[in-house]
Amino acid sequence: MKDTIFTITENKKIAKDVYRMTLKGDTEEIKRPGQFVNIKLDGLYLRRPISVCDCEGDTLTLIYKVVGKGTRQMSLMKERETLNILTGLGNGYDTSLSESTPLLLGGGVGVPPLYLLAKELISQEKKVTVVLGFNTADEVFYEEEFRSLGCDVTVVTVDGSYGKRGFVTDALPSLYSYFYTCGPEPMLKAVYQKTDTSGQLSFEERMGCGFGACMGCSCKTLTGYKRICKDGPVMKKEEILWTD
Amino acid sequence: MKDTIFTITENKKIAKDVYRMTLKGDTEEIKRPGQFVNIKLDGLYLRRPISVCDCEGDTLTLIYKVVGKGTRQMSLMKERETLNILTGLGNGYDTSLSESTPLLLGGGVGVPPLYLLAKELISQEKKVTVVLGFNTADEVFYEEEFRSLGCDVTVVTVDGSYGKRGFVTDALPSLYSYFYTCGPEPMLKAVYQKTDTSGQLSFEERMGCGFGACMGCSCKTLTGYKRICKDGPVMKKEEILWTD
Amino acid sequence: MDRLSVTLCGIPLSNPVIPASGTFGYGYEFAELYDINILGTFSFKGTTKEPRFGNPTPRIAECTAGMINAVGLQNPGVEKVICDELPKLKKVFNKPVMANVSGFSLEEYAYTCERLNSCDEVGWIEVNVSCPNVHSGGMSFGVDKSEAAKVTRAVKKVTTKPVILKLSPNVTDIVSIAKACEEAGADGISLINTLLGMRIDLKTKRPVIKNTMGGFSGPAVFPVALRMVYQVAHAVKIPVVGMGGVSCAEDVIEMMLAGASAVEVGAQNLIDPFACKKIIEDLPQAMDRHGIDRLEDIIGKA
Amino acid sequence: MDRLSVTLCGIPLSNPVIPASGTFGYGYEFAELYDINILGTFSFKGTTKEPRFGNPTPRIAECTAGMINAVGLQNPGVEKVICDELPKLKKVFNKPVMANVSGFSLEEYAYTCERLNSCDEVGWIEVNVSCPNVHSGGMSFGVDKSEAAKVTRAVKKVTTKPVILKLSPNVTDIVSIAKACEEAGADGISLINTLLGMRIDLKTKRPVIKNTMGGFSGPAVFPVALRMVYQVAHAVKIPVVGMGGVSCAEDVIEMMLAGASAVEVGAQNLIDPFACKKIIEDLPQAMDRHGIDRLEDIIGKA
Ligand SMILES: Cc1cc2nc3c(=O)[nH]c(=O)nc-3n(C[C@H](O)[C@H](O)[C@H](O)COP(=O)(O)OP(=O)(O)OC[C@H]3O[C@@H](n4cnc5c(N)ncnc54)[C@H](O)[C@@H]3O)c2cc1C
Ligand SMILES: Cc1cc2nc3c(=O)[nH]c(=O)nc-3n(C[C@H](O)[C@H](O)[C@H](O)COP(=O)(O)OP(=O)(O)OC[C@H]3O[C@@H](n4cnc5c(N)ncnc54)[C@H](O)[C@@H]3O)c2cc1C
Ligand SMILES: Cc1cc2nc3c(=O)[nH]c(=O)nc-3n(C[C@H](O)[C@H](O)[C@H](O)COP(=O)(O)O)c2cc1C
Ligand SMILES: Cc1cc2nc3c(=O)[nH]c(=O)nc-3n(C[C@H](O)[C@H](O)[C@H](O)COP(=O)(O)O)c2cc1C
Ligand code: FES
Ligand code: FES
Repeated sequence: MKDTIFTITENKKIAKDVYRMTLKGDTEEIKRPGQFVNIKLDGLYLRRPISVCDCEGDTLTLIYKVVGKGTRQMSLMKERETLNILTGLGNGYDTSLSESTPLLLGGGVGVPPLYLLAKELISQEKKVTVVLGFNTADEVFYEEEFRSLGCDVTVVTVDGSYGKRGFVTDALPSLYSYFYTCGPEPMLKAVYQKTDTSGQLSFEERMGCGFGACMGCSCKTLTGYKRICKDGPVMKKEEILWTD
Repeated sequence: MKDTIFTITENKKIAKDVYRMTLKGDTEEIKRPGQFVNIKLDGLYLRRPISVCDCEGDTLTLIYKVVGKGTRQMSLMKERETLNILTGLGNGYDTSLSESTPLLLGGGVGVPPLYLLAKELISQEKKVTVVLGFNTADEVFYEEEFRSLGCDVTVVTVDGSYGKRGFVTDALPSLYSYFYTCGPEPMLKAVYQKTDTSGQLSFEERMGCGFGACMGCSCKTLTGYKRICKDGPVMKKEEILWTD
Repeated sequence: MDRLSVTLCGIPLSNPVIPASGTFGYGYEFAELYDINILGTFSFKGTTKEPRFGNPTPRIAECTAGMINAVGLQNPGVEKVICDELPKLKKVFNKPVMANVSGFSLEEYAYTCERLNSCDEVGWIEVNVSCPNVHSGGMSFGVDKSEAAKVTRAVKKVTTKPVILKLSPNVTDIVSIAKACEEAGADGISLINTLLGMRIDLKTKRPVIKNTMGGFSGPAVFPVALRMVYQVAHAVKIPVVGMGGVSCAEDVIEMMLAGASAVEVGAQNLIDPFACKKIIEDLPQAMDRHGIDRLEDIIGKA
Repeated sequence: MDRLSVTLCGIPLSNPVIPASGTFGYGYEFAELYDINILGTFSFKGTTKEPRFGNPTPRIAECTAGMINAVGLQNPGVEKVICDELPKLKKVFNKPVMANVSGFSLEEYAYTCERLNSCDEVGWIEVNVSCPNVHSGGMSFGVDKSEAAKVTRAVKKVTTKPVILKLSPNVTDIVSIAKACEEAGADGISLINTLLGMRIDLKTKRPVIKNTMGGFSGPAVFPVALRMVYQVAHAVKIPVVGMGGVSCAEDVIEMMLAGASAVEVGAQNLIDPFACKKIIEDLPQAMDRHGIDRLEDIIGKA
């Protein structure tokens, strides 16, 4: 974990209510795909957790959806403004556990962390299949970016306005060795139920600290109580205990 | 009263801890010397009252001393930044009551409102004498500015490091027809006691609203209860009731 | 406008936004700025039997996201209010107004309420029970359920207009006090008054407020206020007026979801004299954003 | 360093800054970031007899200048704390630590305190009486002076270390509760715990916190905390540990002027993991600015 000042280099709308922000700063503590950062915003008390979408050298890329005060405020920020960010939070995805043909399943703003994950899996010479799910055509983003990495990409939308109609679990490929997923909880549950391999799922929870101090984000797992911010956000399929 | 956005055109240190800020905006409601404005600052709840030092066309000049969070924050602001300001607050000095040779007595950051007052009195072709009191030489400001208006200016410092040694009341001229004063309360009291003409005194009080709604700034006078923000800050010598 | 209308103790309000007592004077300062007839109503400055200067100054202290006031119920006394203030108000406000009443004994409460009950301009009487009871050691009427009930009964006996008891939040069990008032005949409950707070000036090393402590309000108190509104609204059948830290249209909606039939706005009027106007204007858009058709439908729906 | 040193119940502290229970875990997350031996001490996560998962999530809600938590005393239980946590802590912290204890019955309080009393690492026992009393209808021990006194006596009977009673601010009369604890033998008082608060999510129109309400803390509560510290410090002879919304060196000074012998920092650790380090480093300059030579001299001087 590191407490750093980042400078915005770009902040651009890339889909309905969805923005991509690139920043420059000390990224040393960002070590794995699936980790997140926690952003301090003027006038708001709690930091806002956002997944690392990409990280190369001193450049950090975040993709966020405007859903409330904090993300709205972020969307209004301009180049050269600075943000205080805690970096290197969470365990991240373990890429060593997937064999040759991993499957990545992303829903909405669960898609961003899969980008750095795909990059890393491809650098390990794995054949990566990606299924991205959105509500409607105007929410779709990053299809081309995943394709450029060399992934096999399928896009689905709930209303069928773009790509196939349905949920990501309606577009599971017939063959995959392992899965990685991130998205809203109902999607994670469906993925858990409909996949027949092992895999890793990334969860969200309202957070006090984001670094393991407050027990605000606890969940029960088959291997004991876990803090989503520190022991997660990524959980292995085998340890998950659905409570409601 | 008007709720306006002003843009800073200059913000410059002019003495120890004392800054002059010039701003552009709608000054229509500023009608008399001795009125004040109330400034909203990011992250602070109450507005900060500051006297109008000068007002010409759409240009407003404020002089403020850094004494706490709010004024420190103001001192860090830069050209082109904007401030939300309520203008045209308070009654201001009544220039019609002074005859030909008014005396202006200012102490510390009580000096600023006397500047616009002097300007107005001089435009009425009165012969203006000004006594400015400060603690030490490095706190002195606006001596030259008053002189340029055509005032007869005396500066006193408590430690004698500049001008005469002493308080403003140690430098009262032998002849004056009326007085106007602004400064810390002990000075106002001394002026009240040591002057032998009629005059007007400008008071300070911690304010909730600054426009007469909350009764936060009340004081007792010989003519009833008054709100310093709305019925003041300027009081006539005849109505003052010292309570402690 | 119908999307915003609500009813408070049988009297219709075009919208639920009500400037809170002590932050809106008797209305004229604001009437100079905008047409105050756009308000649901407003609660005028706490009025007592006798004129009062209130507390010594400083009476105001700044806090993070709020302020402390120790005005001490400065007001011209009920006779002057009836003879001078209400006739002046009538010229700029044509809706029933909420009369906020304070007292230091049951007799004072009853006297002042009885006098105001005869005024046509007054729609509701809001009885502030946060004042110290001079007859029983200075503890506030509002911190003891039997004292609060006594005030309610004394006032109800002499009034025909709806009586709203305004409760102090500085208590262990707000629900029992609200219920005692309801049982004693209150027509509504409003809350919260200010939290008892304090600041010390590091320059002088003395309390900022001359009287040491004062009433803390503003956005900082919103979560406490919302909690109490929720608790009380779920425990009584009479309408609840919610307040404490409301500063935008979203806060009004949140208060109503918690159970408020109408919402008062206090300190924010001091910081932004146009606060209530802005809130009323922003409400329809905020409702659209959150899929709310009529405000009346969401009262207590959380 | 001597400018900052204070004494708490006879044990010297190199400075008055103490991370508050529940916001500093058992210290390691922070020990990875800085040498936590710079702290006066710290109060570890509220510990109960049995292990607890605590409340369902969401447990956290954002507020203006603060937050609500409803963690619900998640902790591994006193045996695990003694066997696993304290030995681990010993490697990174060489000062006496403050053991924060919770319970749902007098027996539980006594049991847990007795067990922790035997640990050399423990300097003080801080007894949190904000928990509901399962044996008498779920009202918190801390809202009733005789219940609070009973907890104090039960704990004092089984301990030799200084016992600090940590009070809930959700009461009408904090002074009477503090005095009851003092009379029952408490060696110190710490306050405030969290204010009961609530938020509603406008998107779902449901309370943000799964358990509806939770504990509100952060800079927003500072004026209420300061007032209670002032009231209690002026009413008892035992030392008072002040907390509630402290986020900078100036706040520490203000709390001490109000009467605090030491100051705990809670929510701010979550927002800024280096908060306590910064406060300790900033204290000397803040003291210079306000003409303070030694912190110990200003306790209760307002
Ligand atoms: C580990 C993690 C990674 C995330 N990564 C991304 C991402 O890459 N892109 C993205 O768009 N969003 C992401 N989110 C969700 C993002 O944190 C929320 O959308 C954001 O905090 C909302 O803030 P707000 O002020 O706009 O909303 P508000 O509703 O005003 O926020 C109020 C409070 O609730 C919290 N909150 C609201 N929604 C969520 C949520 N879904 N999860 C956790 N806390 C929430 C906020 O942090 C804040 O404390 C992630 C969440 C977590 C926990
Ligand atoms: C009518 C009027 C005109 C003024 N004109 C000037 C001026 O021209 N130049 C100037 O330098 N100062 C002036 N002051 C004083 C100025 O308002 C304070 O210095 C300023 O508010 C301090 O704010 P702060 O945040 O820096 O200090 P803090 O001490 O952090 O402020 C805390 C709170 O106390 C209030 N406060 C602190 N000191 C004073 C004070 N002396 N008077 C009233 N409220 C105070 C603040 O407004 C704020 O609400 C005037 C005050 C009044 C009432
Ligand atoms: C300056 C000031 C004066 C007040 N005077 C009164 C009063 O006379 N009678 C009363 O019932 N409440 C009074 N209050 C309390 C408010 O009406 C309101 O209950 C409280 O401030 C909480 O709302 P807020 O957080 O929106 O300010 C006063 C509040 C302030 C800030
Ligand atoms: C996430 C969180 C967990 C807490 N857990 C405990 C606890 O276990 N025991 C306790 O006595 N107080 C607990 N508290 C209360 C704090 O110790 C402190 O009394 C309160 O938060 C006020 O201080 P603050 O405003 O600095 O946060 C907790 C507070 C927070 C924010
Ligand atoms: S958010 Fe604090 S422990 Fe996870
Ligand atoms: S400051 Fe509100 S009436 Fe003067």
